[in-house]
Amino acid sequence: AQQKNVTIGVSIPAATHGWTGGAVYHAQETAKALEKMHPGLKVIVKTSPDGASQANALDDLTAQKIDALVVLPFNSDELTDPVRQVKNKGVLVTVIDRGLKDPSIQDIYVAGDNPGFGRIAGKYFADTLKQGNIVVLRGIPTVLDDERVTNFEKAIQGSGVKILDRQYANWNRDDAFKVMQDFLSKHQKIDAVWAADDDMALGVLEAIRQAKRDDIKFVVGGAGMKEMVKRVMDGDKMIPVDVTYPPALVATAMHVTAANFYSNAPMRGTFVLNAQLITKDNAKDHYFPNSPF
Amino acid sequence: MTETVLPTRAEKRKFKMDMRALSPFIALIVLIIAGALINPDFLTASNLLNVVTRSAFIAIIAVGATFVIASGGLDLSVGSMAALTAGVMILTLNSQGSADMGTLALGMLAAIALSAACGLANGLIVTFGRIEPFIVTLGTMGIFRSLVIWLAAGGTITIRNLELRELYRPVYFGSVFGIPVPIIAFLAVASIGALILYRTSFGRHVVALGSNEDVARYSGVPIWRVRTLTYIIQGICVGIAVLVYVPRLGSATPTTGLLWELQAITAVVIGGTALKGGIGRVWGTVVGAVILELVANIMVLSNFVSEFLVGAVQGAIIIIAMLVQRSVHRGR
Amino acid sequence: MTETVLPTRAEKRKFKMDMRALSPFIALIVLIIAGALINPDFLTASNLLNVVTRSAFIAIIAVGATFVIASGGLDLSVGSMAALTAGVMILTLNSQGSADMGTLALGMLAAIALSAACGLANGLIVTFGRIEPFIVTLGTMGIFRSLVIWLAAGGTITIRNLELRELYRPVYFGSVFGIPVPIIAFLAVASIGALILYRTSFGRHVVALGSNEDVARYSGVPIWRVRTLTYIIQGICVGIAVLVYVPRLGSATPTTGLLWELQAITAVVIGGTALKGGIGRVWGTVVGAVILELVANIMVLSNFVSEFLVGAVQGAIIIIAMLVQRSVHRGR
Amino acid sequence: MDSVLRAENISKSFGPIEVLSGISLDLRPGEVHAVIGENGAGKSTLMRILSGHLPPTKGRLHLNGHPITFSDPVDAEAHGIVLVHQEILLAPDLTVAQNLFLGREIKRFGFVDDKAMRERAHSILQELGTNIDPDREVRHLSIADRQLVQIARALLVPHKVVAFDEPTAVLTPIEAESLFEIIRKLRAQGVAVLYISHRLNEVKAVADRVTVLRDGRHVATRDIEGLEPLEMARLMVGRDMSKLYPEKPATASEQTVLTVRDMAVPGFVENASLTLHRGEILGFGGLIGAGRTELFEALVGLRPGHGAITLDGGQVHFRDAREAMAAGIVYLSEDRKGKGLLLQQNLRINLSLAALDKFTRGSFIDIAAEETALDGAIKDFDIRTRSRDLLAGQLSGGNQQKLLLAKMMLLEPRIVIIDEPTRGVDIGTKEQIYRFIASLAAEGKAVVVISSEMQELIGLCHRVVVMRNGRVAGEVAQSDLSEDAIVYLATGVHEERAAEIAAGHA
Ligand SMILES: Nc1ncnc2c1ncn2[C@@H]1O[C@H](COP(=O)(O)OP(=O)(O)OP(=O)(O)O)[C@@H](O)[C@H]1O
Ligand SMILES: Nc1ncnc2c1ncn2[C@@H]1O[C@H](COP(=O)(O)OP(=O)(O)OP(=O)(O)O)[C@@H](O)[C@H]1O
Ligand SMILES: [Mg+2]
Ligand SMILES: [Mg+2]
Repeated sequence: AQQKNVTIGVSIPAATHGWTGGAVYHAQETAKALEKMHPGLKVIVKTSPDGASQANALDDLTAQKIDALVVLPFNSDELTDPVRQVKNKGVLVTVIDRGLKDPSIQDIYVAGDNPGFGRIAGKYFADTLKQGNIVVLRGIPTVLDDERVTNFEKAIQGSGVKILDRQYANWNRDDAFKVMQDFLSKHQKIDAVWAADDDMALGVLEAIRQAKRDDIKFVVGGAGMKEMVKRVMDGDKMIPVDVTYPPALVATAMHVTAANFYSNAPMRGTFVLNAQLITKDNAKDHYFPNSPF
Repeated sequence: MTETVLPTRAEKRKFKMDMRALSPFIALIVLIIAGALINPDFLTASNLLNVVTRSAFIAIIAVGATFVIASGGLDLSVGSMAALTAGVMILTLNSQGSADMGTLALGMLAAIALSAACGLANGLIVTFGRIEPFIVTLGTMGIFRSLVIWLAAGGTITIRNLELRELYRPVYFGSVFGIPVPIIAFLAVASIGALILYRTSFGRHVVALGSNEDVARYSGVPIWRVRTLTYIIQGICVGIAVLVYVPRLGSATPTTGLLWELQAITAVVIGGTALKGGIGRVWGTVVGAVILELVANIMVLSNFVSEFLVGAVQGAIIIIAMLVQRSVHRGR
Repeated sequence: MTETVLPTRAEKRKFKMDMRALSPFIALIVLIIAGALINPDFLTASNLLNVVTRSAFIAIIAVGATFVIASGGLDLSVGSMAALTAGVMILTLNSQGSADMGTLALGMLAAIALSAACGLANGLIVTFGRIEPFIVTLGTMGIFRSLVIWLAAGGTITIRNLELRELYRPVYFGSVFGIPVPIIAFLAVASIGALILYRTSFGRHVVALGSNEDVARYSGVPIWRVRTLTYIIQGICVGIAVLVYVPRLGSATPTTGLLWELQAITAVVIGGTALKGGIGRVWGTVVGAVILELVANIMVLSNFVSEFLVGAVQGAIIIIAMLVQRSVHRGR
Repeated sequence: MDSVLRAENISKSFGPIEVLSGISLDLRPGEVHAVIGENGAGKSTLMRILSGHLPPTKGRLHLNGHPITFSDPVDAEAHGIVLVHQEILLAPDLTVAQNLFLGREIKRFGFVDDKAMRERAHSILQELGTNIDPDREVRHLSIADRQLVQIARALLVPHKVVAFDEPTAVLTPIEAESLFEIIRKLRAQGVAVLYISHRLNEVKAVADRVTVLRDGRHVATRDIEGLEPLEMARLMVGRDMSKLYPEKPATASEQTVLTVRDMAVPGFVENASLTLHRGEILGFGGLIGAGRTELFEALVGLRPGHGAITLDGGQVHFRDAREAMAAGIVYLSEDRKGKGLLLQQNLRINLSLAALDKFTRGSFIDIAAEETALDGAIKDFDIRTRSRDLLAGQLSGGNQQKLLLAKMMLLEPRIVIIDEPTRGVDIGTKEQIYRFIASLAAEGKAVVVISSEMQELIGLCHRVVVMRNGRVAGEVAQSDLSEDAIVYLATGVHEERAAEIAAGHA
């Protein structure tokens, strides 16, 4: 290939949670691979711990004269303007997962599917459980958590599935463990648990195991952590299914962005990676033993 | 040599004092040189302006924290207070239909009034409840944070009227004579803060209270009023910071302002104010806030630190910067 | 002869002192009554055991924090230190193939050694660099946290050998004579901590140092050694907490131990230790840790607080609990 | 006789300021060597050098004839030299027994043996003639008791040289007498005692030799034989000091400015009443712990108390010192380090703190005016400071007292309550303070002097109210003023009788 000097800036949340850790991993692997593939390409990956710092990081990336930006925004509302600033400098913008308030900013949009994530899980509860009481462990109060939970609630509407209780457990195993312990003390009979995240599901499972309760039929997490996918694959009764939300989203976005410069056709438009239900049958397609997540 | 109870040598001390006040500036210069060596883009006007501009929120909040800490108190609730204030301000803006200056002024007023009230609450509980400020403000931190989450119903509070947003934008993005508005705001806050702390009897009282509460009481310092006022000043500073913050991202989320309290306190301490009270250095605080933001900026501009280790390097730099400061005023 | 004191005064004072030490217990009882009223399930043995067991990590860490704070220091790095220690411990376990007691002992040894070393690092920088402990431990907090993230490559570090996990599980989930192991561990740590703080000359020196450093120095207290040792003790406590923590979920993540420092400090302050040093109350600290966990438990068990407002109610309860304490020992 | 500790040409400078120059002193075993001099003469500094707290700038020390340098006070103590500080150096959060044994705890099986320490503490305090509870936290002790604890700490282990820096400034005569007993015992054991005091009678009574310092220079070293207090004062001050007390101003009128009825301070004072007239100096006597401090602190709103206070015919109640100040009443605390001055701030900030309103122009403090006021205060109150930029804590003890006086006088009060006005003040300054108090009265102000020095009350006051055990025991009118009258009211027994009781003949 011809030598062409391109700099791509990648801005993603810091690895403060399994999923974002996975995203960082994929971003780094992809950066290495792309740089090898295209001599002259420089990929700068920057992580930020919160929305305001991400806005700062965007400023700082722009100061390094990037040609394209791949951004996984913390929060669509907050980062719309900062990304617009970058765009105004003539930079190609690829947005991942959380769409911006003003879609005209993004040249490329690689969408994760938060509403779908909640909906698919909800549908599974409605279809499988049909009748019963469940508890819900939410993540950190954010828009994406809200989208997931609202769509989950919508999906179980009309079925016999009833939410007994819900609490924030911050996408954290320890918090999920505690909240679940307390749910178990509080509710004599729980039929199933939606933990909204695999990390939290692991905490929930430990709490159930400790309480030696057998009323809980299953726990559904989400995001496709490798341990959980493995359990689905192995036919664990407690973990019958999982819902995908692959951190590899980032890799896709980076590949598409690089292709804009190194292939003949300019890339534009929206790429959606739908949330999928992982079952015993398709689990092996979602199992990546080498990923940290 | 054993240091006596009292610092020795008058002249030396005077010089030392100056060195002490100067040392944050020296750490700043060292950092700037380091930054320039690491990445030539670092020294561009636009980069430096960016950095100073975004240090504005923390700097403004930290000016308030200087008062609280100099008087021997502590406020952990500032981050949550900022989030709550931002949320309520945006809701106020949204509740008005129109996109004019009046609406904006009303929103701003609401923000300042609310944050001052939050500060007042902290102050009253600390003074009249006689509870450690650490606990009080940890409690109100939870309360304020929860209230935002509740107001936002777990989601985001955003300025809905786009015209209004455009009208408001210049407060963060605009500049006067080439100086970004936030920088002007923070210089103004710091100047007023310095004036109050160094040149008014209230400021004297703050320092006296932090030095020795008994002496202050026996000297007729109205302890309760002074203490409560420091928290109100902290609240007002938070309000001002919010005024500058909101136009930047146009929204408030349940995670807005997370850990700002830690950053503000760090800025204050880097600036040379003692955590146990009795000394307050407004300009040092401001430099401290800029240092914090600079370190983060250098991290992003340098390309040889793995993402995972950014935090480690950042932590190390802060410790080293303090060591530099110390060795400067010990060496003399 | 000089009559100094009115005869009744000494008696009265003694009683007052006891009230001060007792007051965290009173807050505890008030909370338990409140909990029982809110939900009858609250008073079940299993629920209470759960809560106390869960408070074990924070309680153990907070016992260490009692030493650091009583000596006038502060350690913000404990949460990150716990995460790093847990990570390294699991990596050590994973590096050994077998699932036997030897492996486990090796992992435990590694954990304690590492956390003690981390504490030593904090202590040395604070004492020899003469930097405010707030800044030092904020820096090391960033460093330790980054190191875990780096070790985990942003993901999770998990005990791979399932047999080993099963072997280790009882350390959290097991019980001896019906008392869960973590509770035994935390009682043991608290007892030893109390013994050291109240009954050894080192403990005396810790309090003297926090009370007045000059006096301690003139009295021949080896200041540097004592100060460094408090941080090492804090480190060892973190190590012990990790030993109990790891078998619970069998993994360490980048968010392990987040904000534990705040909880530990809160427990210490609720327990009656003054943040400025000079007073240390080990048993109060332990009660403080239980109170924190109880408040969270009551929140989940109660039905009338929306999930959005949990934090607000929690914050309010902590403030009220402190007000109860205060009014108790002011009323006498 | 060979000296134990010998100082040779010691000089000490703080920066460019030399506070000691070329002092030589030799100390023999079994002697009590007094060091006297005006406030700021450098006595405490010399003691600190001898006991390893400060290194000398020039000159050297010899211990038993061998040159020696002390790395720190702990090192000096290991060589048998200990200093009882003028400032109280105790950890306020520890108990008396814990403080006494700090750094040298008695241990049993590796643990501290609190019982043994308590017993030893009790016995040594008993020896000092006090009943302080060894389990009491030091923060709750009065300054006098703290001083006793500090002395006890120094006496706990055997030493070759014990230096006392104004140990009796805060003690009652009875406690002081027990201390002298102990000093004599030490002398008999061959210990060398260094003794600093502004009470020249004491020096006469206890010392064998006297060294006089003035402005950091050695003036004279004399045997006590034939050296009378008057001569000591002359050597110190450089002029004749025949008349310590001024004429009592004849301004005491019948016009009542302040009356207090049935004042009670829970735990300290009951049923205290007093009347204060315009232009009078009212003394308040009693033993330490009688509750005088508490009574007046409650009066000006510094601690909770209740009673009927009438000022200029109107009923008043002060909730804090600020209100009292606004009404023209100021109270000067006996605890100048803990409650009087901000030791870590400079003189200017300390001076203006209580009267900041007077220095405020518009909304801002006029720093130039503050500087002028500081100049005035240094001149009027003769504050001996060689640099204006010192921190208050760096002033010598007596000069801190003067600064406190200056600070409160800036408020231009009508009623001045001074608690222990001349504690740690040299005789020349004492005279100045007395004259100052008399001039206040002459201006028609009312002054309350709380003092444990009976001579002072007799020489200065128009009337003396005496308190005992939290109650007003009685009043001595000007014509009846005598030590015996005051002691009788303070203790309930006559002086000779008290002496008998003390001697065990009762
Ligand atoms: N750390 C210091 N820095 C500067 N000057 C000091 C310091 N310590 C003492 N001085 C000065 O040294 C001089 C001597 O002080 P010193 O305390 O020795 O006096 P003193 O004779 O003990 O007086 P007093 O009788 O009032 O206690 C004073 O002028 C004092 O201000
Ligand atoms: N906080 C306290 N709690 C309990 N007792 C106290 C406290 N403070 C002081 N005391 C005791 O109260 C008594 C009275 O105090 P103080 O010595 O100040 O009285 P005083 O009459 O003003 O004496 P003087 O003025 O001669 O020093 C003392 O025995 C002291 O030990
Ligand atoms: Mg002196
Ligand atoms: Mg008194």
